Amino acid sequence: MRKTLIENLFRGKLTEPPPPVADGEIADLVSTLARTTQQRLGRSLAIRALDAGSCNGCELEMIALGNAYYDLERFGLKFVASPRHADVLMITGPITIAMREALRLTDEAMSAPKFVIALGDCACTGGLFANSPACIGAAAQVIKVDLHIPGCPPDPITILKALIGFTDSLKHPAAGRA
Amino acid sequence: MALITPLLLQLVQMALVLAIAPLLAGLVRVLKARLQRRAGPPLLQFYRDLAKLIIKDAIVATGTSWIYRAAPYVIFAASWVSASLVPSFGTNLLFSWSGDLIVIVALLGTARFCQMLAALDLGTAFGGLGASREAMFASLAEPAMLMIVFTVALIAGSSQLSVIATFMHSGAAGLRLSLGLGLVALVIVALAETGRFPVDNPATHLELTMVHEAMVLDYTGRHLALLDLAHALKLTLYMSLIACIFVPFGMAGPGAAPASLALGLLAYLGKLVLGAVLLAIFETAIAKMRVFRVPNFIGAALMLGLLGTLLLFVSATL
Amino acid sequence: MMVNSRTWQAAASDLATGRSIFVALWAEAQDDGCIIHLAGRPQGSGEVRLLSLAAPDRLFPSIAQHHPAASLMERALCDVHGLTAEASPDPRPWLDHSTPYLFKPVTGDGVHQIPVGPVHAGIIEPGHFRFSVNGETIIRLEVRLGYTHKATLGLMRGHMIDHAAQLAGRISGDSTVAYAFAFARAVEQALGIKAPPRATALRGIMAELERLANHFGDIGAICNDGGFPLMNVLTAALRERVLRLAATCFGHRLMMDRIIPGGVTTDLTAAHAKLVLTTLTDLRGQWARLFELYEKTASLQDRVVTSGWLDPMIAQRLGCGGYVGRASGQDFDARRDACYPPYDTLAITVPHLTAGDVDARLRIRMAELEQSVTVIRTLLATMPPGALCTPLPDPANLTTIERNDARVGHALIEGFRGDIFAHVRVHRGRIEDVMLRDPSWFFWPALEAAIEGNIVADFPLCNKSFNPSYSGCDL
Amino acid sequence: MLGAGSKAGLVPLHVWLPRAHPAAPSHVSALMSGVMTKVAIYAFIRIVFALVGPAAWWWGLVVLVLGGITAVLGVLYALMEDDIKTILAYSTIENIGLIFVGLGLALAFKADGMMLAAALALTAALFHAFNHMLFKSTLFFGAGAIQHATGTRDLAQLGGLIHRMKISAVPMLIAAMAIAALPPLNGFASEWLLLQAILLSPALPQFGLKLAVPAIGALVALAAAFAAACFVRLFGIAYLGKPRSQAAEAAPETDAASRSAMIGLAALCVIAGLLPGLVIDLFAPVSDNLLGVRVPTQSGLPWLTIMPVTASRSSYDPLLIALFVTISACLAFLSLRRFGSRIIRSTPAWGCGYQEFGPQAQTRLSQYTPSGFAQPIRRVFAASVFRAHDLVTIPPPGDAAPARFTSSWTDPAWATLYTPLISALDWTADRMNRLQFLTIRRYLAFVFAALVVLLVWVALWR
Repeated sequence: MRKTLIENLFRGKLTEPPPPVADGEIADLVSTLARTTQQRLGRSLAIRALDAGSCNGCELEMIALGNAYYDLERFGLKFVASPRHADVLMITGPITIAMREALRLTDEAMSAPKFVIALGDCACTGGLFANSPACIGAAAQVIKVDLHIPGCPPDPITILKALIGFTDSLKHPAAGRA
Repeated sequence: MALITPLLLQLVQMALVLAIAPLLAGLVRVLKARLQRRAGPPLLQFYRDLAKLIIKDAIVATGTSWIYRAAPYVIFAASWVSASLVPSFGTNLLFSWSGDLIVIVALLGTARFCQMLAALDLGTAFGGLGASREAMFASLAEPAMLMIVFTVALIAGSSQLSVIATFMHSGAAGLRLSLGLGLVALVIVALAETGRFPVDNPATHLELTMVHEAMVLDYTGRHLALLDLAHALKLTLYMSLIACIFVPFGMAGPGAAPASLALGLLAYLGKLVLGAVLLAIFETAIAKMRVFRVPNFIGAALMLGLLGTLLLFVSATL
Repeated sequence: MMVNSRTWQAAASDLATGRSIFVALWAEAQDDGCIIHLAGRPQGSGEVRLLSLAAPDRLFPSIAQHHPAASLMERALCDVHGLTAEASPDPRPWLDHSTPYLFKPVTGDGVHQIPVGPVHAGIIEPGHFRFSVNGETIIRLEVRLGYTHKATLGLMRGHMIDHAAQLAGRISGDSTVAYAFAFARAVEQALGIKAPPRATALRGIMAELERLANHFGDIGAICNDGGFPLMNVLTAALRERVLRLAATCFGHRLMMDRIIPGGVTTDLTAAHAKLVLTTLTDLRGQWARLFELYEKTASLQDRVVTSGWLDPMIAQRLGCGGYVGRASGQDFDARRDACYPPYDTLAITVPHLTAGDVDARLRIRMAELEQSVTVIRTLLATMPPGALCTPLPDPANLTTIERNDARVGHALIEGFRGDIFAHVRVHRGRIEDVMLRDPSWFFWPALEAAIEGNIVADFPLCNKSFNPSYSGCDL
Repeated sequence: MLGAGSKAGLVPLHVWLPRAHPAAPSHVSALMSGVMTKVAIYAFIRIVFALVGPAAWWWGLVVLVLGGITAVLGVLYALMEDDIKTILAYSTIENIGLIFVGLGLALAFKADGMMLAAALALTAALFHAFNHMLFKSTLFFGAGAIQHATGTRDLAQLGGLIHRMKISAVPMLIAAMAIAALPPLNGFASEWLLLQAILLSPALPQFGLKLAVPAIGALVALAAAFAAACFVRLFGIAYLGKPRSQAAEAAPETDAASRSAMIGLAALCVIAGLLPGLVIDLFAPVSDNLLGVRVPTQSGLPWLTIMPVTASRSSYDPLLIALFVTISACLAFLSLRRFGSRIIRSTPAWGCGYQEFGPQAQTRLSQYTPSGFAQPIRRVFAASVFRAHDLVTIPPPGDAAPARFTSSWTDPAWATLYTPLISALDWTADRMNRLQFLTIRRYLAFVFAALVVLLVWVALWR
């Protein structure tokens, strides 16, 4: 134990430098911005993950965001337990019929200003399940989505880039809209 | 005229604890991240989060009463006032006599009472879960804390914190067995009361293991900001308390010059940083306890406190 | 084999006595009613046998009345196909969420409920847990799933094999390699082809890398739920290294769509093979230290030892495989007992314990990590050269007889959770019938039983040590 | 002592009280709890302090120990009961215990000639008796109002009454906070005085007392903490949350007369809490009369603070503390109004996204029951004292039978009074058995006991 702790202190961080986000790189992913005039949310976003029927792949990569290599926390972003504490609803999966009401309830439980992110191909377009009789498909069909992050599943660097670009665009709305 | 400086100092004390509480909580988070080989959140993240929460809309659950809405304010105010009553950079501030250590403990009890009522007001399983666990922990932590108060008060001949700090600083206390027991007990109580490891996990994402978080699960926006701040204030309070009783070095006395006040402030900040480092290491190195082990843990504090008091009843020099 | 109702009942009582182990139950819609399939295997063997029963009036004798392990699957297939299981002990709907749901009864004074989910506090799949409790004492736990029901099997039916293979890889994202593997083997058996030796070796490497990554994730997550985040942080870093290795060598972090019927899509270069070896050696050194940390942290040991005890009797009765079964005395591993390539040439030892607690399930995973490394090393050392894929027969070139002959195949593959069963019927290059069964089907009822004697606050720890898949069951 | 003790409800002579008090109509119970028990205390004071003459120090010890045990057991009983009036009756037992602790201390101090300390302890006891009369009467009135409005006293049938009994909930809340000894209310003021008296007791010469008083202090603290849990439970479950029965859903507000009685009593609680100096001075003649000494006059002190001995020892200014808290809360409120969002929205409490409908869609099922709320405390504390235990039967997979839960506990006083021998045997066997599975707490207790024995031996040998 002692050895591990001392080593952890002196072996330095595993965290890698943040991925560079070029201007306007994520602009085409961001569909709406600035629902309100309040722009101070910037680098303090609490995220509520909502699995609306994914295969668990996107969840695995979302969890990976918290590991020492990516360390989501350093950007002022964190996953929270209660939608009441959250600013961002991050949806994965092709919105199964059974999760539709849960999605509505979760959205209702969040306080404004709030944003919605669709993570992964299923939530963005319905993916392979777009034609399923048990699924609705893209998240945008049931809720207004502010940011799409495609991929099956998107790897953590892609997610991180999109999130950084998104939070920065909240600080400088013009750059994001470009 | 003579009242203005003391009044000013008293106000500085109040502002200081309020300003420093989020920083301290943030520092512990950063240190813990570093021990996990992560970068961790920015040091000032807690302030950013508060600023964000304030501008968010508040949501209250349907079916709750005025108690639910009033509770955050009462909890925050009681925590703030009790944190301000603990001497930080200097002793004998203007209103230091308005409550002794027993009053500080009891005032935190008032805050907890309101917190539990607010949780029950929700009428959800999680509210009840948090409140009933908190009630169990508190029913041991409060008596343990009182035993610590007894120990310290018997040594210093007073339950006033300013007098205690002055006495401890004078070196008259010396090295005592009872004081050592009191310190261990106080650390245990502080961990339990501030919802840290191994009693509660401040960063947990599991509804069923939560204690404090379960009670604030439904608060949003400004209400949540107040509760988070109150929680951070409580951490500052207990760290200041340990510093003030057990390492009162550098504290400015009554009517001190500005230089010694500045020194007192520096010493105080130094003690908090040290406290944060120790807390971070401890929290990283230990696993959270099973819920029904916690009473044994806090019960140990009660026994240690009682033993300390008993030693002093038997002999004033132990 | 088509059977009559009497043989069907006899098979069910065979399951009840434990002579054979229940594998899967599914239905296939026909023009006139349904055909119900029951898969089972003899105790201690990996050889799956099939029974089929015609249900022209959408009625069939319940298996669950004899054998509780079949209950959830029976309810699910009734929901999907509109069937009725006669004399079923539990006729409540499972996937159908449109009607009110009655939870199982609880009696006693002062009992109340804690409803949790489908939206959990952490980043977890959706499912509903209903605890009947008195304070911290759990009186009953009932799991309600179906939230990730995407009708995946239905989507596969009638589609081309390659499309269905993609879907098979998304039954459960954490076991994507294992599902693709199982599906591919079932299809290959149905079509009567064999994957080239190099492809099977690569499949083995991918499957073991997947096992490594998931076990690292699980070990960390269990410790995290036990209130020891340090362990999670350290194992998460190891998991990340495995995923990065997979991305470098196979082009996808989770290795999705790398295994296809007939073979694999990506080759492993010599340089990458070397990278695998060096990475594994490095990881192995690190995790040895981590396990020491696990064993020497008394506060953590206090949480995991004796928590969430699963009675070996129940594990046997439910047919629990994987780390859950092996931690409760079940000596079964499809890699050894179903003996499929590349494992047929390897000597697989199956670690098993009888303690049945969270600690035992964690230790099984640790033992399997070691084993996976050995397997990968052996496979790399004996990697045969050759093609990556055997082409599937083109339906256009088949003889008329072959074209009209639908052929079936099935496979039992050891995923990281346990044995995954795959069954397909292929006709003219299309999937006519398919069943993919996750080991989690039996973990859920086992979890409900293992919670006895635990308190509410210890549930996340118990649950994580089972780590059942939600998506894998909500087919 | 025996007579007064049984009248007041000292353990183990308490068994009649929780049965008798709730049986009476509420205003009578209020009178019984508030006044009748005090008559016993009055008689006790009269006899012991005035009539009998100089008391031996061990009288104090006996009274102290009985008082301490009574306080803790009383409130533990209260935590396990579901009937509001029974809870209140058991809580009366607790408070009588606290008062007797004060009286015991006073006796001990008096026997050793420490008259000022004796006066402080006596004042604390009297002050607490006075406070108890105020808040317990309020609580009994409230209980009566609930019974009248809903037809039940069972906590498990109540809930959400604050929405329908809007006015009477306020004095009830004040009384609950007062009896839980929370500042700045009166219950805390008298308990604070009691603790100050305990802090003076190391000066007592007798070894027996030296050893007993800290332990009694711990018992007092334990009782206070349990009382807080007990009244969070009582108020939180009866008045807050959602109704647990039809009757609670339709409860009307109580009549104006009992409302005003409750408000008046609660106001007195607040006043006595904010200005404890006035009340202390009120009792000064009593100690003057009985002991020939009085605590320093409080009402003349600056800022209306109270200082039982000297300023450097301790002081408490409830008025100022209350003012500070109020100002801080207002400050927070105003600055949030100025800088923050003012919007407040109402949506159902977060239920993890589960959509419940149909016959089981009774959200009240997911609310904590009173017995569920107390379960952790029951398991930790009552398991050894009251032999409380829970029994759970879960049918195996595939069995449709209901899961069963039963919980039981026994009153050790009944058991020890009626079956002392069996009890003793059982206890010994239990202890012997448990020696193998000791927890940290138990080990510490043993170390502690060993130390006590050692110290006693050293003292005697000297």
